[in-house]
Amino acid sequence: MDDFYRDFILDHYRNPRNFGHLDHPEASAEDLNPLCGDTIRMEFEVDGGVVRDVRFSGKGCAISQASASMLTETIKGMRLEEIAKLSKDVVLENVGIGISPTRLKCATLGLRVAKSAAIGEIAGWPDEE
Amino acid sequence: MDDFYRDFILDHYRNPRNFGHLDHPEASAEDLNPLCGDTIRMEFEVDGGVVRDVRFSGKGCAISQASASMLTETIKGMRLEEIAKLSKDVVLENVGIGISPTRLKCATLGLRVAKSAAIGEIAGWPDEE
Amino acid sequence: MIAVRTPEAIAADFPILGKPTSRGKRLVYLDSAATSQKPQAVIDTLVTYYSEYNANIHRGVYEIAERATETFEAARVTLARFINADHREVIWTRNATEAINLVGYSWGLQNVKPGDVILTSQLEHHSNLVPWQLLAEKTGATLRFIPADDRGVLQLDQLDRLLDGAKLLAISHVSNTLGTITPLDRIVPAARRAGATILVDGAQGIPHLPVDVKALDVDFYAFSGHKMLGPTGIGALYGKRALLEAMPPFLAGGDMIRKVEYEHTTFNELPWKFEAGTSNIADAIGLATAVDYLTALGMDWVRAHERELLAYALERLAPLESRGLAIYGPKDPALVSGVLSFNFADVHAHDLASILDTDGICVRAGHHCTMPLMEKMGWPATARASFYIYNSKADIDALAEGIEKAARVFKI
Amino acid sequence: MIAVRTPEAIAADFPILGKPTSRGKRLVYLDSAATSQKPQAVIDTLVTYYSEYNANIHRGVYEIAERATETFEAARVTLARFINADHREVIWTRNATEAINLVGYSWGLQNVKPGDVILTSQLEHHSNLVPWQLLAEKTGATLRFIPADDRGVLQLDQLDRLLDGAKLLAISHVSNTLGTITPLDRIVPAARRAGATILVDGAQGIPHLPVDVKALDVDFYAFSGHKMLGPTGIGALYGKRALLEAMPPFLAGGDMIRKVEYEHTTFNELPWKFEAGTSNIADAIGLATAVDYLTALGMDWVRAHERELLAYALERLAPLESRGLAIYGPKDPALVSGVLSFNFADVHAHDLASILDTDGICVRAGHHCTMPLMEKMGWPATARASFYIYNSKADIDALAEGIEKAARVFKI
Ligand SMILES: Cc1ncc(COP(=O)(O)O)c(C=O)c1O
Ligand SMILES: Cc1ncc(COP(=O)(O)O)c(C=O)c1O
Repeated sequence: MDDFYRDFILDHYRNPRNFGHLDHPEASAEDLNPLCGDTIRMEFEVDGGVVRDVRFSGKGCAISQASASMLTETIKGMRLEEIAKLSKDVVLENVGIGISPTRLKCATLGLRVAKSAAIGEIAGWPDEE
Repeated sequence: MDDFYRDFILDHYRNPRNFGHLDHPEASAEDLNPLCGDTIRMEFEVDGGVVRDVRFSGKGCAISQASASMLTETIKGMRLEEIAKLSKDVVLENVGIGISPTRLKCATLGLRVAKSAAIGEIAGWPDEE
Repeated sequence: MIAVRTPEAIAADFPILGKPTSRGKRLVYLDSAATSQKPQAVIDTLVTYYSEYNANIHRGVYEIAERATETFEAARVTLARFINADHREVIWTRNATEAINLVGYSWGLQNVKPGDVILTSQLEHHSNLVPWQLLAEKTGATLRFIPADDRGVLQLDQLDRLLDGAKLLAISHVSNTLGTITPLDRIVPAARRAGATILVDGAQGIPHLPVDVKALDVDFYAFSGHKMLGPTGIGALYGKRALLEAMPPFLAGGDMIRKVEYEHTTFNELPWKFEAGTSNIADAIGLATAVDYLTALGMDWVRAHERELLAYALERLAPLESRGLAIYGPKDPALVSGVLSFNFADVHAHDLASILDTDGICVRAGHHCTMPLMEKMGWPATARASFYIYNSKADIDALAEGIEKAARVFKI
Repeated sequence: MIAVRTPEAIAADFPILGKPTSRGKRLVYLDSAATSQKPQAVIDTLVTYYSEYNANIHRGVYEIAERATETFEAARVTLARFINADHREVIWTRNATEAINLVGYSWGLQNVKPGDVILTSQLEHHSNLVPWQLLAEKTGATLRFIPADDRGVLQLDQLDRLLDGAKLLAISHVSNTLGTITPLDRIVPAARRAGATILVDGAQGIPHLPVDVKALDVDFYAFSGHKMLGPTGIGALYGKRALLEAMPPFLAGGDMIRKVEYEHTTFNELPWKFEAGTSNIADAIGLATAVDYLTALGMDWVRAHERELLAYALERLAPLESRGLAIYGPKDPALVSGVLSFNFADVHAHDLASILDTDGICVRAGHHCTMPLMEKMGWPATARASFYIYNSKADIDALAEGIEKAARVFKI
């Protein structure tokens, strides 16, 4: 795992992209990894079914935070339906290296949250559980 | 254990001595072996602190019934205090052979009941729990 | 599946069966309904766990902790597949008893109301009776019993009436005292129609019969690992997902939580919501090895083998009936799993068991944790021989000879 | 007693410690607070049980059943002696969590009334917090907390006020997150004066400190075997006899009964009244072997050894503090058992643990099942190294080097 922490991962960890909050998010979701307590929140500005802007917030390890940060870049401009269908491959491609099963839960936390924000918005659910 | 079942044991099992009930027992007690469900009841006719007559009843294996039957012969004429102090050696002497730990519980059931009848009478407890 | 193995070859997988008794006798183990023996593969699984990857699960990020977590959760999947359930529907418990109590405390206290009926049967093991007595006492519900006839066959003619008002049907899959197989195919649909929740005590079912919880259409199925080749200390509760989701937690503590604050806690998702504290990791993994062993044999083969043994036993022991052997139960191998309950003349079951023991033959004697049934039947105790995959006709021959010996000892 | 053994010699008794990781590294196991490793003697005990005398206990009259019963009950006596209790006061459970829940359900529901106070502390493991939240909810009682200061030291100046109206004091012997040893000698007498019943969560106590339940003067002491060299799936509750006698049963089923009728049951005597269903026979016997192992070392030696290791660790890691290492807890080996909780610069505990793992070093990272404490302290997570009898100074050197490596990886 020590080879996981390459420069671009540490950069995303220390300088997360799209970090913070939107003033009036159309969609949002939040979740925690009960095994470690890491949390991530995602907020979307949606227009015509397309995510125009995105912010994430939360706390956790370099894997969860860097993965979430990279994910925000991936999904900006995507349609909600596309986001809802993303598989964990998108995370693995972003981090570019194999991860052990426990840490995979960290890496995919942001994805899980983004997907539930997208699905929630599609289904017209209230944007918070 | 097959050498346990000698003639006199089978005789006590099939023809238990002092089996039945007394009309007006001064002391009595009853117990069950929760591991197998065997039960024994002992009734004493007491006069001047001495057990003048005794009856036992119950159901169970040859070991418990024969041991109880032999015990009634041993204790008839004994003082309550003596009975209260009896150790399991009295049973082992009666049956005259070693017994495995589980079956020892069968062999000593009658003794336990006799002792609690004696102790109960000494203490002036109600003769039934 | 590969039902080409002989019981003798299977027995060779069980180290205990190769070890003579202190009197130098071959061990003839006929008490599998109490607990089964364990194949070397199960023992090896425990040794490997403790020697190679023992670690606490779910939260460790280091190598052995990851291996322990994965193997433990894979064991759950193995067990779930074995009964055709989803792995989230399989809760690890210590044994069948704890599984039944879990339902009593969690589902029962939430759902059973004064005046409700809990229907069970006259054949039940204490573990599927006393929890319901306590629940009835706490909730003001009433216990009712499906009656059994003299041979231990459940009488179903009044079933619909008995089910009237029943919130719960709690019944064993197979009676441990008589081996009678409960006709779930008749009882479950009637219970469904009556709107009852259905719990099956599978302690004697899953070791001996193919079990498909979906096909059986039960809500809960409780069982123990130690009776199905697994280690002691591990069992499971199967529960339908929707029911488990709606139930409050039972034991509280580490692992079953999602988020804890000083004043308030939210609980974890299934199945962990019902697993508080450090699980019995090694034994859960060991049980999966036991399931693999049974799967390799095929449960149809297991059932067929026991049926054949029982038929042989009934035939082999028949001549002793004229000398005082009383065999209980329906005496029909189609209705009974590998269990034979009996008494011999005026030899008390304990004495019989002790005499058999001198020749290395292990049978159980007593009330088999079914005191009310014994009382009803008027049996102070019975001797019980129970069969499993490693038993052969030679074991039954040994039993028959042992009874002959008891006749000599008792001069019958 | 024979405190002449070196940790290296002790480590040789633990097969897992001799097995290199997949990367070929020596296993540096620093997670014994989560679960301890097991000596060969404990593993052998399990193998012997399953290979030689596996049988269900208490009711079997045949040879292996007698041996199983005797060995199982002797294990209880061994454990009872280890804590200076009577064997009837030792109830087998799965783990500390179940032991605590047993008290919550049985003693708690009977004794705790609306308005009563349950006093615990801010340091508790979820297993000694969530059961009391649930009990408070069910009974209308109030939970109160003995506060801890920034270093995790309990603040006792308001103790008498906090104890006012307390029906129960439930407190850990040692904090699993910080290793701080609870001053039971101060708290217990105050609780006695206040008339509270006293439960001590000994999950982190008994593995590391001499425990004498009489000298501690506690009513209940709950613990797990797997943290004290024993197998997973076995633990125990010590309870004062008079309290246990007065408590209603918890789980119901086989073995805990005296006489069962269809409508009514009388319960067995102690300790079996609280042990329903087939016990975890093998693992109880295995735990006794673990206790024998600890007894041979001497618990005073164990405590002294851990204290020495902690002192060494604090010294060895001190230079890293200027580079961002934050060590939590009182930093005084006299107040702390073999636990070291820390964070390093901006490296999240999980990342630190993953980097240490590549060198075979096992530490725990996260909330350690003490979420409210983490929240209060403002630590999103900590890394925790915990020591036991097989750890040596070389293991601490490895930890220090591992943290240096993390500094390099994270370019600190
Ligand atoms: C202080 C404390 N209490 C309770 C527990 C729960 O122990 P178990 O998970 O073995 O039930 C633990 C172990 O994690 C602990 O450290
Ligand atoms: C029918 C039945 N139910 C329940 C049980 C209880 O199983 P355990 O003691 O493993 O909990 C048994 C086993 O004795 C049984 O035979």
